[in-house]
Amino acid sequence: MLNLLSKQLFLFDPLSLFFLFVLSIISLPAAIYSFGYLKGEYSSTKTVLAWFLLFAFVLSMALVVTINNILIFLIAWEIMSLVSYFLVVFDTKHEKSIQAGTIYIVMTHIGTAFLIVAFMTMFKYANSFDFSAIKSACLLMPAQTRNIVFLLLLIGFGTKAGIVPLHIWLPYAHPQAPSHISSIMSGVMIKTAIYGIIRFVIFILGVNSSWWGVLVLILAVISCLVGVIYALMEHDIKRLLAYHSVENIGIILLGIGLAMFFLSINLPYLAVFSMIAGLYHLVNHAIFKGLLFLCAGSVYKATGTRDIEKLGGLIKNMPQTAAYFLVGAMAISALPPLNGFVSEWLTLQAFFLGAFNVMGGTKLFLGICAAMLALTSGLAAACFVKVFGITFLAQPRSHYAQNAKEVSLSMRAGMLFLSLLTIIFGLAAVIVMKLLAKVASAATCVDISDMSFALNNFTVSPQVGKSIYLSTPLLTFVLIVLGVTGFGIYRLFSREKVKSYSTWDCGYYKLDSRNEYTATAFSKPFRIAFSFFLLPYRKTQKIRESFYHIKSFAYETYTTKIFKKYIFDPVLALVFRSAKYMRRIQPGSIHLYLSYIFVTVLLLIIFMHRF
Amino acid sequence: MQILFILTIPILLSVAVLFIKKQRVFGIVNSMGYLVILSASIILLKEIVSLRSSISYFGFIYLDILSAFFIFVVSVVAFAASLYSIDYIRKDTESGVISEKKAKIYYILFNLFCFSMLFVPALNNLGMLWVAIEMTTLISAFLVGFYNNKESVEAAWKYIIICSVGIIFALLGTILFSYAFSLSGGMKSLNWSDMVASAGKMDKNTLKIAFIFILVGYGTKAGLAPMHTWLPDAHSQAVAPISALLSGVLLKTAIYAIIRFGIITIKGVGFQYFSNLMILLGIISLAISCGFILVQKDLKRLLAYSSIEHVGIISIGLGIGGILGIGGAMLHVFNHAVTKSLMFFGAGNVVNKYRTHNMHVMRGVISTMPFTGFMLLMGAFAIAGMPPFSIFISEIMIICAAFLKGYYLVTFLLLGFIAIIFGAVVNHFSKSLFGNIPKGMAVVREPLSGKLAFLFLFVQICALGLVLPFIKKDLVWMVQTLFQG
Amino acid sequence: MMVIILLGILGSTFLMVMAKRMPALIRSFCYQSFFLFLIIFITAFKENRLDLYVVAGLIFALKVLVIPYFLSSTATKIKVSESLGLFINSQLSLIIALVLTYFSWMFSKNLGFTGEYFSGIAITVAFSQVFIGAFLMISRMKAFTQVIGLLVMENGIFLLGVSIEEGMPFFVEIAIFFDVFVSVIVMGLFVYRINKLFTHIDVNRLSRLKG
Amino acid sequence: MRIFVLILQLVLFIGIAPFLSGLITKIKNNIRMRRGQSVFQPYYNLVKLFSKGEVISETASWIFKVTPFVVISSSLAAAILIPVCIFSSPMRYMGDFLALIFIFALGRFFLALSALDTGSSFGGMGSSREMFISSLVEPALLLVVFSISLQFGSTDISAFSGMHPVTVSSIVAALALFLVTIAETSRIPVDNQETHLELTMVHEAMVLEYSGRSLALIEMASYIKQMIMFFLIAQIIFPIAVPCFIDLAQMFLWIIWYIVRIIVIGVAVALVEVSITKMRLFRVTDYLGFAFVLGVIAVVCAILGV
Repeated sequence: MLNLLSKQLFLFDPLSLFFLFVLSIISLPAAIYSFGYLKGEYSSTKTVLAWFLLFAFVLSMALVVTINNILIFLIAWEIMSLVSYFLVVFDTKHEKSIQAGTIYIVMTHIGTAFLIVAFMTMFKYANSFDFSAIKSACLLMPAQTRNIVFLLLLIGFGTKAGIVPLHIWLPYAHPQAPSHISSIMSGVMIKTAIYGIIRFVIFILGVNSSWWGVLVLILAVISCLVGVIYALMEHDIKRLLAYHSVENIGIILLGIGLAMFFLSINLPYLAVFSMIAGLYHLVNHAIFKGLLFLCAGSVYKATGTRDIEKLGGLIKNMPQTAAYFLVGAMAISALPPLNGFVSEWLTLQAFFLGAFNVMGGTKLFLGICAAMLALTSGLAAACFVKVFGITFLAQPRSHYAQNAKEVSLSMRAGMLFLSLLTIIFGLAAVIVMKLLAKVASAATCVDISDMSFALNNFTVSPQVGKSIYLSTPLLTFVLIVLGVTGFGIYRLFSREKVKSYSTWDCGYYKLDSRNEYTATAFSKPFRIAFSFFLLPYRKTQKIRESFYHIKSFAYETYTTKIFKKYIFDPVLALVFRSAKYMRRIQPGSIHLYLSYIFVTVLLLIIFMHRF
Repeated sequence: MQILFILTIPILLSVAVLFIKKQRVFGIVNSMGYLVILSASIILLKEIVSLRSSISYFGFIYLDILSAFFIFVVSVVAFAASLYSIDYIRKDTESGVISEKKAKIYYILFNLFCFSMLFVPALNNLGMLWVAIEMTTLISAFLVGFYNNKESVEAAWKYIIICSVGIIFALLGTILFSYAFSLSGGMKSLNWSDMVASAGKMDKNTLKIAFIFILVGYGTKAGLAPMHTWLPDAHSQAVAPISALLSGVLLKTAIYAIIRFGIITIKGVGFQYFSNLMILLGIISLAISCGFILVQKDLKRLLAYSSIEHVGIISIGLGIGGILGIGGAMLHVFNHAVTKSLMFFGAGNVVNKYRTHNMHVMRGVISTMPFTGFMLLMGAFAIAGMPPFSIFISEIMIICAAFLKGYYLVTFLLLGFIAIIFGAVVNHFSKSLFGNIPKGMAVVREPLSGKLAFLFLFVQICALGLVLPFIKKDLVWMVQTLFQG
Repeated sequence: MMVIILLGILGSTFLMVMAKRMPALIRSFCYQSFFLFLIIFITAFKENRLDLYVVAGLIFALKVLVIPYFLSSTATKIKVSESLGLFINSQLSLIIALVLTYFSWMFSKNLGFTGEYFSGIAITVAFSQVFIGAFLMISRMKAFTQVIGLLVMENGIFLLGVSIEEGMPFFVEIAIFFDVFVSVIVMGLFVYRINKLFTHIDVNRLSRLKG
Repeated sequence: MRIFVLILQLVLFIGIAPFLSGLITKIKNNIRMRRGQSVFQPYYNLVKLFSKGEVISETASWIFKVTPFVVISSSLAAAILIPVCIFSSPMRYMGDFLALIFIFALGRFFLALSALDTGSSFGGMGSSREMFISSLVEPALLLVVFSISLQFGSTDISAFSGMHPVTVSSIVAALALFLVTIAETSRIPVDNQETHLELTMVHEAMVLEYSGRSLALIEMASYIKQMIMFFLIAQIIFPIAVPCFIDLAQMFLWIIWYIVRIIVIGVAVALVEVSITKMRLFRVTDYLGFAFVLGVIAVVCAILGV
């Protein structure tokens, strides 16, 4: 325990370097962005504080992914949580921020408690804090213990990652932080938990039972669906994005879980491939979610509200932000040829390839998982149609949106950088995959020298001999050529002028923003289709001028957060109720207090021989 | 020789109060005195560590590493409290809460209180140890009831009665120990050093019973549940610097006594007995404090219950044993003393500013008093066991010890309770530290000496986590010399 | 002879349990302290030890004379009603006291004091005093009873100290005496303050601080 | 040469797709005892639309203007991807069957956005419903792909080159795909192309604001998409091998066969359309749930090897 300083304190293997890379590409634009974002938002001391916390945050995450010692890992992990807590409560004036921060730090601390137990078990066998020592010691661990350690690690890291049902902190905490921090939190911080799972479960502990992978897959599927369904119901733009983080963590874990599954049934090639898919989605999610949070921050900065029901028409006032948001939205909806498409395709492909190589019912399981992933991406697309359409298109729905102005240069620069990355990571899929293959082989300890995932520099080919290909550059080329051809034909026939006129109003003469479709209305079909899970309810209120004339009509709809209502709230209530009962033992009577002492003495003496 | 400085300076200071007229001057002189004591105690600690043996004067004063360590802890907190007192008391006199004369009485009592606490670890004679601990109770009772209002007098009464009853059981235990000792060797002595030497020959049954009385007796003073009931009352009503002393070190002197007797018991009866009792009481303390912290509204009571929690952790650490367990407990003694003092100072400032103990009314502390607010925020995380602060290190040592020794249930309970308490503490403090400032609150500048006290403690909170590798060897040695053989 | 004195101590303790009013309680305490003094005095006489004589003298001076006087004078000064305020009525209290005595007898047997006949009884009486003192503190409402209960417990411990190992080292004994004395004074002061602030000394009603 | 074949493929799609739509309308009308419009009516419509002027809403942004090109390009890209005229087209490097699904999603995404762009509530309604239906379609469609690729051992698009035997699994899969196709091509019972009643519109509501050439492009895109879907069903249930080499006679024969088969599918669709009524929107979940179950059965059959 006391041998704190091992010889090698830091670890720079491909896995760590990969996460450092992800960290740097997200925090750089976020930092640039924050120049503009912080200006005018906070007092000068707070701005300095924000910078300091940003650096501390980035530094702590860098520590987490490079440290080679579980005790210091734990400390760095907690410092990361602490710093991010301060960032969540940065807007100290809001009661909401404080509550969000508390939920966040408490959840993550409970997660850490599980990690502590897992690490102690590892330490017990290894008698060292060093990763390599623990790795070799884990081979000697009995199967039962390994299972327990795995579960502990899964809960511990799962809390940070936001796996359902441990995700409840995420939609509270992420939106409350300043936007550039939200982007780092969602882009990188929750990924450190994925790092933890890869590092500790796959790399150090070693996967030896197939149910580990299956469990992770099931949790991942649930996370995907729950995340995206809640996101559909959400109209706070940042919280919506936070729910999408839950979803995307699920997709990442699909890749990771598959890798675990394949490792345990000894299919190393597929394990590496699935790991690549997972890691690819990880970096992609970091990029596009970072981008989307920055855009959401710009919208907030320009309009002062995060409620998309009050926005609209921003594409005219903030064309650049809108364009960046569109890129991000397309990427997260897995539309070709952007990066989200590539990684989701790879993940699906991992399922398919896996299904070709396993027997019996497992095929069906993998197929259904893949189908759920497809459902998720369909719902995500619907959700982003909603967000983009309601926020940026049509007419402004309130004065917030009417007076919006394009944000400052540094903010745009940050968003531009990430948008370019989104496109690059889509087009340069092969190069990225080749690099990721090294990372994946380091993480899974599988030799990849005789494997190849790419045909040449433009086409991805998951498995030789299956003739499955994907070439995003070619796809882009074809799409552009065909689109331009379409445009050419369009121009060719342009004899008549294009007229601009108001939207068709069915003869109603006052068509304005109040007639627009709202986000609530947009998501209504989903609310009804998933009502068994969302348990929606509504409140209506008629404000009457007289009996015959209703002046206005208020309609609010809510969904029940079942994990919060049926799992966390009862547990909390139980804890508080028992604490309240406990208070009764101290009613202020000195006689009672004295009798406690007396009774303690008597009891201890009577049961003396038991001790 | 350092011990002479350590013990005479408080007495001299308490006499000097009568001669120095200006309160402010005396405050500064006072803290200079405690600075001397602090340096003397550091020198003493270093000397004993480097000598690797104990020092004894006339068989009356016996200083081994344990005593030196506790003297060090006491002097650290006492120095901080003396620094903090300067402005705290001045503010109280200026606002007319207490008179000039009462301020003098405060300083006299303060010095006597510190003297008695510094005296406790230096004593070899277990009877005198008892007397010294009872003295601490009697002196601090006045400091608890210092403001002389209904709450504080009630608290003082409960404090004095419950602690006296407890301590009488301790006296009973002491007599039984000496009886066991006299049976074994025929020598008539109450000296700890003599007793330890022939602990193996003592009657096991008598030792067992005696230790129960000691545990309940000094446990009352240490705040182990279910004998803790005086503690939240006294701590919440005492003058803020005294709350810090009470929570930071008074409890620790009682723990010191338990350790002294515990060593004899371990050598006579075996470790298992000691261990079971300590773990049992520790877990009960944790459980009870956990419940009370969750639903607490009063800031200072919250901190008091947190002290009970930490005493519970220390007790568990001692009970688990081994270098990790006991070493962790020792570190925890220091860490908790420092951190909790910081918290009580902060609470004192906040209570002075908001004129209430109710946390539901305090809002936006970090905006009204940025420095105190910041310190409280850090302190709250430190006290809840968040790295990089030092309490995390000692807690993790104790948890690790429990786990490695195979006390899985204890580990589970420890982790669970600590996590719940963490949640509760963060919840309470984040609500009152952040948020909107109540109407009519102005931003204030905090006085320098108060800030110095905070910084002095804060540096130690942060630093100890890093120093650990360097003191590791000494810590191991300390535990080995105390508990082996 | 010694046994009779011991029984006297026990008897006076029972009297305290049954007492309903303040003067009766203080008087019984006087008797008890006096019997204690006798025991120590006789032991000193038997063994011819100077320090025990001094201890005996101190007991007589403090516990038989000064403390009871101090308590009763404070009681009359603050003019509160003389009743003790029983949680448990005197008959039931007596039964509990008997049970506690029996318990301490079992306990002393268990402790292995099989040696002398005298010390066996002495230890029983000592423990029963400790327990009954604690019981008094728990079951009586007034602040004074708590002080007296504490003193009873202390007496028990003295008896124990004397009977099992012929007293503690001299200076320790003196220090303990001093301590006891100071604590009684301090408690008296607080009783005075309580009376002034609350206009009663019914400690059961001191329950502003809870939870 | 291969480029020529690709262009041929595109021309084939562009040329035949409107006819298919017209044919279905004609059959429907005939079954309903009406004479109905000409089979070539869609061509007339397209020509007319191309020659007409265009009105764009004042509130619309560039999204609205760019959407027709994105939609047509995604449909054509899909058309170019699948092997119709020749087995190993150079475009197979572009992607596989899974990519096809995503390419369709691209067009749909923009169409839904453009519907919201004008600020009319019809557009929003259509957009919302379209995304709702299409997202529920995805899992069923994926299972179809899954069951077929399980038989073929690859998700390569050449699974649809018609070189594998018809099994129980592929019949069930084709059935599921048929249900999906009905939903995707906005036909009864999921949607109704013929109505302009606000409450029932889905696809039509989305394109309500389009006029002139833009509308023509969008209509064309949806014809092509429909034909691709029909082709896929045809290749699953009546597999006939795609020519491996460029041989004009063989290709001609194959194209004849191709047209015959998709007409058969078209007739089936028309029969379904006239024989049942449109469902309420929220019953669509049940409908697509049934498609999903069929997909699962197809996968199970594929696993069992039947």
